[in-house]
Amino acid sequence: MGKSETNEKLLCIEKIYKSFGSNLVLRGIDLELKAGEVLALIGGNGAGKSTLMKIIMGIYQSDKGSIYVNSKQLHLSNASAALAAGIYMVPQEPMLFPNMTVEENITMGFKGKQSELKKKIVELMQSIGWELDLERSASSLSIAEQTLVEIIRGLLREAKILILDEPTSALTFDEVASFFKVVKDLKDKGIGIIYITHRLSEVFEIATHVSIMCDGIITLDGQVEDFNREMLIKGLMPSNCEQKEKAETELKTIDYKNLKPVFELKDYSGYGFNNISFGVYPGEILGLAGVVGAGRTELVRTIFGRDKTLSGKVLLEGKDITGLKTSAMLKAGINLVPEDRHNHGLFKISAVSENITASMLDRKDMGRFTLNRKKERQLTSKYVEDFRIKVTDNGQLAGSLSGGNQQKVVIGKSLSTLPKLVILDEPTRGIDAAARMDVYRIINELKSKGVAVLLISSDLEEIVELADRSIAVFNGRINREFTKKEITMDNLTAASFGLYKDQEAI
Amino acid sequence: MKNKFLQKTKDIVTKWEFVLVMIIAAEFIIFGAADFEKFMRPASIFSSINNYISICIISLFVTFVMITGGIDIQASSIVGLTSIVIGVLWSDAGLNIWMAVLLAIITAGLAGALSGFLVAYCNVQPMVVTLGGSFLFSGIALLVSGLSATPAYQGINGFPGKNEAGEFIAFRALGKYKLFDVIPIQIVIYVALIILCYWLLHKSKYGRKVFLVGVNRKAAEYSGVNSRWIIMSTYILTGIGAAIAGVLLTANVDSAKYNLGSTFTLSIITAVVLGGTLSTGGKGSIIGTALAALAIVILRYGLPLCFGVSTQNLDLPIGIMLVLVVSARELASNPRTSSYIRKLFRKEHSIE
Amino acid sequence: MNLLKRLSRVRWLSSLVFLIILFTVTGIINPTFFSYENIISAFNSSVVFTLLAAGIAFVIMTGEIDVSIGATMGLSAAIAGTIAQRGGSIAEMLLYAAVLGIAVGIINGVGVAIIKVPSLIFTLGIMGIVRGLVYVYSGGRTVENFAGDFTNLGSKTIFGDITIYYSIVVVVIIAGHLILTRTRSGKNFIAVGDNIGGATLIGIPVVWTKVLAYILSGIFAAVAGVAFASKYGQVNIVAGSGYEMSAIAACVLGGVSLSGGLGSLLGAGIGAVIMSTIGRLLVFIGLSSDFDNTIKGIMLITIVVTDALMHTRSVEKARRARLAARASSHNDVKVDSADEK
Amino acid sequence: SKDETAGDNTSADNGQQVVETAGSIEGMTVAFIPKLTGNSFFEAANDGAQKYAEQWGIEVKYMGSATASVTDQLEVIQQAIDAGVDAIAISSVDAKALDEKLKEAQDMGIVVTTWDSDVSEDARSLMVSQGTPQILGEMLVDMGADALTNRGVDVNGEVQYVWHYSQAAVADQNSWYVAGEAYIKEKYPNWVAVADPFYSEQDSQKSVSIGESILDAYPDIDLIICNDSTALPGQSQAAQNKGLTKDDITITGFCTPSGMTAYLEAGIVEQWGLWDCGIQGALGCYFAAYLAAGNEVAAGDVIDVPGIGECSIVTNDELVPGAPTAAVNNGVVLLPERVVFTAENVGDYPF
Ligand SMILES: Nc1ncnc2c1ncn2[C@@H]1O[C@H](COP(=O)(O)OP(=O)(O)OP(=O)(O)O)[C@@H](O)[C@H]1O
Ligand SMILES: Nc1ncnc2c1ncn2[C@@H]1O[C@H](COP(=O)(O)OP(=O)(O)OP(=O)(O)O)[C@@H](O)[C@H]1O
Ligand SMILES: [Mg+2]
Ligand SMILES: [Mg+2]
Repeated sequence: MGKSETNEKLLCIEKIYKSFGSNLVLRGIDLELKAGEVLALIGGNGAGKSTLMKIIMGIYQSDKGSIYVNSKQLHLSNASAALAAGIYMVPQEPMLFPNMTVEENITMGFKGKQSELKKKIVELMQSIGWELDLERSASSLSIAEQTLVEIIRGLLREAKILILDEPTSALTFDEVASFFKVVKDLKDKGIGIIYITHRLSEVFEIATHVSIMCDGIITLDGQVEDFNREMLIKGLMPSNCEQKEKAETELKTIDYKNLKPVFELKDYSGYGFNNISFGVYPGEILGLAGVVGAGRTELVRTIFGRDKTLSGKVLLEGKDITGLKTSAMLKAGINLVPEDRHNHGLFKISAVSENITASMLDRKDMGRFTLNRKKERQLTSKYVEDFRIKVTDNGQLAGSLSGGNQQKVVIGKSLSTLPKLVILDEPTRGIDAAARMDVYRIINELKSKGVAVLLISSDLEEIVELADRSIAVFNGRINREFTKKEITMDNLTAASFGLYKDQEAI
Repeated sequence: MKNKFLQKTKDIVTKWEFVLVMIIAAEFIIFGAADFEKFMRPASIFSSINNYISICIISLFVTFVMITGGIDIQASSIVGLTSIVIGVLWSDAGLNIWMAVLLAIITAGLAGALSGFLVAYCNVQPMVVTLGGSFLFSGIALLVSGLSATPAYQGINGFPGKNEAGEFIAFRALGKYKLFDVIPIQIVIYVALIILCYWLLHKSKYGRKVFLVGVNRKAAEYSGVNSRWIIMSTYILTGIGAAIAGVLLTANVDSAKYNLGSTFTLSIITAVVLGGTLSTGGKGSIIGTALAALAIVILRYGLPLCFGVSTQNLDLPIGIMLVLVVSARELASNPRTSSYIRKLFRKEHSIE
Repeated sequence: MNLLKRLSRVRWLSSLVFLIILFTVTGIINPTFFSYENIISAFNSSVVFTLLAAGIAFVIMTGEIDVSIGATMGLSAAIAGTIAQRGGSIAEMLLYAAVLGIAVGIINGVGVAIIKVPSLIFTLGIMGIVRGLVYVYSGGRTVENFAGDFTNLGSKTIFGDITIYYSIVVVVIIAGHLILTRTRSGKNFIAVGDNIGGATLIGIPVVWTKVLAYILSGIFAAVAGVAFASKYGQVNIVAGSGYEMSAIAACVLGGVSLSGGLGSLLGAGIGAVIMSTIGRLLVFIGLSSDFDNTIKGIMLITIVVTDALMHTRSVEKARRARLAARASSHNDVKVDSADEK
Repeated sequence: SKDETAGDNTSADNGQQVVETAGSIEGMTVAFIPKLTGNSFFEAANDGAQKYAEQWGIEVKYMGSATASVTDQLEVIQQAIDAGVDAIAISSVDAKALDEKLKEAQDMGIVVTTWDSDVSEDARSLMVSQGTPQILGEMLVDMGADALTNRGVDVNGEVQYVWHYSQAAVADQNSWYVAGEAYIKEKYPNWVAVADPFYSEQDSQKSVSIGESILDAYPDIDLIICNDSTALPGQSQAAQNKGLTKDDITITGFCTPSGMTAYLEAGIVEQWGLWDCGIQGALGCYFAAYLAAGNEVAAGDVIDVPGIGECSIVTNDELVPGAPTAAVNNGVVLLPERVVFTAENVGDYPF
């Protein structure tokens, strides 16, 4: 469909099949990419997008099907063949060399002179407007910074076909904006780009074409002009999805007068944040807005006993719990869904059930010494059902689930301790619309049960949608508090960037 | 119902423990066919297991360490340390033998605790810490033996535990008593330890924590598991396991010697990895280790007996077994080869 | 400042400093040690370890391990020994060593990189096999009584008092070091160990790099075997057993990280000198050799623990400094004072 | 023991059969167990044992582990028992730790003799000894003194020396050291030991590196006595690596001729000694088979060993003062002679 452009196909994929064991992930994928096109590839978690891209890169091998670049069939057995054919992929999870510097990371695998490369990198960064110390070791980079490095690496490659697998999921607004400029530049230069994302607004902003992938097949594709937002959402939604839930919970407003906060921070300081004070009330969702790097993760990590408190107090139901160990925090009634699912949240080669009960092993009802398996089974079934976690059975390894389902397992693990305060750090990062709806539903259920929720999100829409009250964090300190009424995208954005102008602002 | 049964059988057959059982069965068949009468003497089999009991016992505990992602190559030097500490405390300090045993076990536990502490709390590579530990503890054992009034070359012996009738009681019974006059006490103790370790690793909350720490240490910490303590405790356990082996060995040979067990290290590691424990942590089983140790013991017992292979040449067949078995396992679990194999089968079917 | 920062990142420098401290302490206790000959001979006598450590360093950098090197060295030494018995030339021995090293290396490489058996297990098995071959090859007997001046070669020196062996080793190490740090394919070893997924993604031939690492490790071990035979004058059937552990320790002492992706050949070489010197130093210090293992153990542990603590601390400090800087970019100095507490 | 009914027709070890086979040792199977295999001393002993075994019509099974360790020897003894041998002739790595296992073997009717290195007197029948500690300790010192004199050092003046052997825990070597030290005190009071003995644990690599360190740390040393067949070649190799010869330093000790000829030819050593370990091994096997065949011996007996000659059995206290001797089948056989090897005679000893 659509008017075909004059230039020839850069990339043509025909009937790609791929299965992992008995799990059929790709079921006959056809895809075309021409020069100067930006093809947005969207689809639910586990639809197989990343898998398809890895096949194009030669990291995985397809079971069946063929790939043509410039009408020449490619036999991709490893990445170097793909690279030689002018394909480059910025992966979904940054894959840097932690022990190398930023510069080494970018130049690794390049031919040509080091000094010239360095000049190019500096120029490129200047033109985009990103700042990164080239001498820093990659292990000290935050996820956002790692993504930047990955993108710079991809741009420097001057590939003819550039694959971007959720590149913006960890970036700030500024960074995203400048990044889009670069993408447009590349498009104008005639480079073909495959762009994977879960953010539909991005699709309309930069894509020329869009393909929707569902359960390993392309269900819908065409030029962006032919679609609108609702059509895409409809295309993405599994048939049995309810979107109404939100409406009813939204109406409940909290009467703060009769409430005492369950959880309070008083002049709390630690590494990366300073003099933070706020309270969270039972049944309230407190949104912690801010840009990546604002120090929110450090704040909650420190509360949770993963880092040293420098000064201030943490109170739970009036009791001073400052500086307790993580296990004591759990016991006291606080739990955290960490931001970094893979490194801090999930036990990949353990069963789903083992994941779910991991936080509550110290509790008596899991047995004194011997583990209470029956209880474990019950709990697992409960959370698998409640959260609609897609598993073959409760013994399935957590690492073999798709991203969204992994996140649900991690949330389940945190809720299993029945905490009084749940801290959710970027709970929906990199998960698809359907899974996101499920997570929202879970959060709202918690709220209705009277649990206090501290929600950290860099996706401000999310805070607007969920939070009863919001606090914006900028450079490690509280910038502004907003009541439910005041929570708007504009306010939050301004406060997150430290720009909120108001007599109350610091 | 039937499907469930099939699934269960399939689960069992694809389990690594099953493969190990098959290997042991194959060994019995081959050796039995070669020289049935010699091979099948229970007394001989038992006493050969008895010879390797230290390796069998220690490997059970090293399994814990390896599941947390560590490795322990110092356990074998702790065997000697235990032995000499018992000897010196008993013969020179004049302690009651059981007191000496208790103190020796505590010493071994402390030795494990030291290495465990360095691994868990100082983030030092376990292989290097325990390599250092193997030097250190064998060195200390030698120094302790120097403390004794008995010259090193004489060796401390004559431990108590033989009554007038010449029967072994008390301490010596640990090395010599035979259940029903055939089954050496060491084997009984070993079986008890297997059960204990099985419960500890696979059934207890502690064991679950060991696994979680091995799978993802950071995530375990976020889940409130005190990963440092868990890691350290596995080294303490191994120290105690080595001490048990040391006690049994000392009671068996009736001699306290500072370098008993010094040659065990590689056999221990071999047993654990052959048992299916992942050297990167997070996976492993007590039954697997026990079966693997048994497979090795029977190989070491049968080859010299039935095929006249000399002891010094035993490394070769054990190496071959390890390489073949583990390569086969890896190949079979590799999706590419397994789908290839499936294709082969399918072809055969279609020809039919 | 920048230079200092850069230097602090060069991990082998701290190993060198430690070596110097070690020498100084020994020299203070026993001034005899402070002679030119003794210092030189500390280096000269580390030839075998240096080769082994340098070889295994390649493998360790890629994030794997090779415990078969001791056995490979033993077999190569036995072969070199039988060649020496009939008066064969060094060239012949090196040829056999190269063939053996490559063969073992390829087998290890295939097992680990292609069949994907965990390297500790696979090389453990290969170690058993190769060790078995030593017994078979030598008929269970010590290979000794070498003809000609083969055993004398160890004492031949050039460049002042540096033995030919050690000078060759130094050249090889420096060359290897430069290749590893300066060339593209050299950097691949580190890259593969650092992040194998990332390496795959940017087209580094991961499998080949690992196989190559094993081949190099095999060759280095086999060549060490020739040096071994010449230096020790006899090759018993357990020659080299346990050397793999010492070589690994040497690497770690030299700043090669066992989790891969970090380290240098120079470091491995320095670590090897430390490892093989400890025993010597004790003789100079005059402690009974009963203390050998104890002190070796204490030293090894002290070194690695110090290094690990320093490393963790510097990483942590850098992280905290970064976070504090971010939080205090608001012209507030409170964080700094809190930091100092 | 309950195993005699297991249908093992190669063994002839139970009471009733003893009478029938008494006297003739033909057809006996002896497990010949060294401390460790591969070492030239033990290989030479095995060669000797095998040679005579053929002559006597007995089967000698050489069984051993490549490392000298108690647990390995225990394993080997068990293998011997399982294999159904009639007798065991062993050189023990430990003075006491094998006792229990060997007694177990004895209980099963297997005769145990020791050679080279002994166990407790009640854990074996006979011990074929290379000599008393006095004889061997003095021999070591005498060889050193002789070689020193030959290179022009005044043995009555101050001579710096040190011992280098395998391990204090090795009973025989240690006893020679003790006896040798006593002898030096008495005969050469001016000699100075520069350090306690150095141990290289029967590890040939370690013996070289320790050897080199000794030479570096004590550059003025005159004499190194290596009463261990691994330490001696190792120390000699160390001297060679350092470019030293017999004119710079005197190295002597015990080793087989074959292990040392290279260093003799290279001019590193002048003389060293040993006993005929081939004969020793053979005698160990002979007496093992002899007793297994039902013969009885007692201290004071003189046995004529075919092909070797007359050997007298003496009491255990000849070796270890105060050690008791059982009435029958217990005692020590002392090897009649020990040899000092030099360039002149070494060709006569092909082992
Ligand atoms: N290496 C692997 N082994 C087994 N299964 C895998 C592997 N990689 C992916 N899968 C499975 O393949 C399916 C598709 O995964 P893929 O990563 O391609 O999804 P995706 O569309 O990129 O999802 P997301 O939006 O969450 O990134 C999932 O069910 C996943 O569990
Ligand atoms: N030493 C560390 N150990 C574990 N995780 C760390 C460490 N240092 C940083 N992190 C994690 O890296 C991630 C990114 O941190 P970054 O500094 O970019 O953002 P942040 O301070 O969490 O900002 P925000 O959460 O407000 O967006 C966080 O999850 C943080 O917890
Ligand atoms: Mg994906
Ligand atoms: Mg964050």
